[in-house]
Amino acid sequence: MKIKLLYFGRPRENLRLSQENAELPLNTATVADLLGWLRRRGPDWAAEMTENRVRCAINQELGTPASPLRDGDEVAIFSPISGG
Amino acid sequence: MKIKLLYFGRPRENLRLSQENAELPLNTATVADLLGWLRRRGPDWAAEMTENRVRCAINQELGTPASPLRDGDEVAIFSPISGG
Amino acid sequence: MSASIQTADFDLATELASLRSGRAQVGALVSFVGLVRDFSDAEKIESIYLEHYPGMSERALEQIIDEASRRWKLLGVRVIHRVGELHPHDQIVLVATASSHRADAFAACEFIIDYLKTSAPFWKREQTAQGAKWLDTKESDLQRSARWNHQGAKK
Amino acid sequence: MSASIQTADFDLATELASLRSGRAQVGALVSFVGLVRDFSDAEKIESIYLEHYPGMSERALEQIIDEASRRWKLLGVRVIHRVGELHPHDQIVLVATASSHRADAFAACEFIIDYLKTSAPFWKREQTAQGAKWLDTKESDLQRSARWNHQGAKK
Repeated sequence: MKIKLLYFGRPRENLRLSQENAELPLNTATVADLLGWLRRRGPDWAAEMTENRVRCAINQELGTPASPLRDGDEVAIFSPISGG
Repeated sequence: MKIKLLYFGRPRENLRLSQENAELPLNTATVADLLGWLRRRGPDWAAEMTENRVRCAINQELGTPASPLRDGDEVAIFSPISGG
Repeated sequence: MSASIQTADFDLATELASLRSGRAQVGALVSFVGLVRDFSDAEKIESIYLEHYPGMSERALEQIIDEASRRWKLLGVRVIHRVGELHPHDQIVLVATASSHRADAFAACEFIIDYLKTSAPFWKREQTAQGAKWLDTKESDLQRSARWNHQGAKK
Repeated sequence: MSASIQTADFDLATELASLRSGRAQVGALVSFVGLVRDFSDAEKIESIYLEHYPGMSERALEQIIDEASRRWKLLGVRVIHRVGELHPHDQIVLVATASSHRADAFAACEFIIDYLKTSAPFWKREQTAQGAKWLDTKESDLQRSARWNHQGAKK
């Protein structure tokens, strides 16, 4: 399954990455699974990609860790919203 | 008892009177008594000076028909407030 | 914290600029502007005439601002009420509040206009093709004003 | 009904004039302006940096405006959110609502800014002498936003 990943706010800055195209393993069914997969990239990723620290949007709609993922999705991972 | 009487809004216009100094009879203890006394001035006054149609202020604070009157008071009689 | 009663129009941008001026703790500015509408109960409004009780009207606005300042944390308040003859589209009234946080600025702004409508001595006479009439206090304004009797203790 | 995301500053008077323009039924204009404060948690703010999610941020603002228009009777809405580097005293965000009656204008303005704070994808990084930090959603903003879940059905 291929998705487009976008990063904003704290994770974008700390991981020095704004976007990437990712090929996910077959068992990555939800945003929680995606975060688990990202945490295995190393200590920086393990520190950032916890369900406490990040929020997400799937195809430009706010999601939760339980949100399902589908091939072709645009998934954004970001620190809690703080505009206005 | 002498008071200063002011009129605003509908009664000012309908009675063609903005202010007057009035000498009230001894038994005029409240705003309700004052309105009763004013109604005896004639049909125009009887029509305007009903507790339904007018509101009042005593010394520039909103009052009610039950508000007591004292010598030297500034009493304003007006249609319901409608600013803003 | 200041109130003005005037026949002249006002400029919202100027008023808000002076409300913020020199107060870098201001994080929220809320303003309400009331305008003369063109229709009232299906009758086309030609003009309105606004009358006030000189002396009491200034005092009533100051009392309302003082009460708002006791209930909420405000850094500035500006109230302007116009009097005299006005026409559709004209500005009638401005209430602007400045605070560190928007909860205080919103609540105080709404409180001030709600109380102004029911307790400050201003009167409106509407002129339509059918003639002139003095408006009554709106029932909805009495209800909105009453909401605040048990609300908004100072945080 | 329109939303803009821009680095440029905005002029409230111009925005409100265009919101009223040609709409003589407008009786109430309510506006909220959010400003950069000089202090945050006792630390002096040097600047803030505002980031957004292009595409989603425009869409989120439009969805919030649509929802407000379903809940209240509105004649116009204008939302502007600035992005990029800003400094104390700078304007960050404008929410302005126009309606025949002030109850609708006030409720919609407050609803829009409350929802914007918790559901529109904008992020603030604060720069102080102690360094930079990304702000979290405020607990008070989450609570204010949640208040609207069962409020404000269309009248």
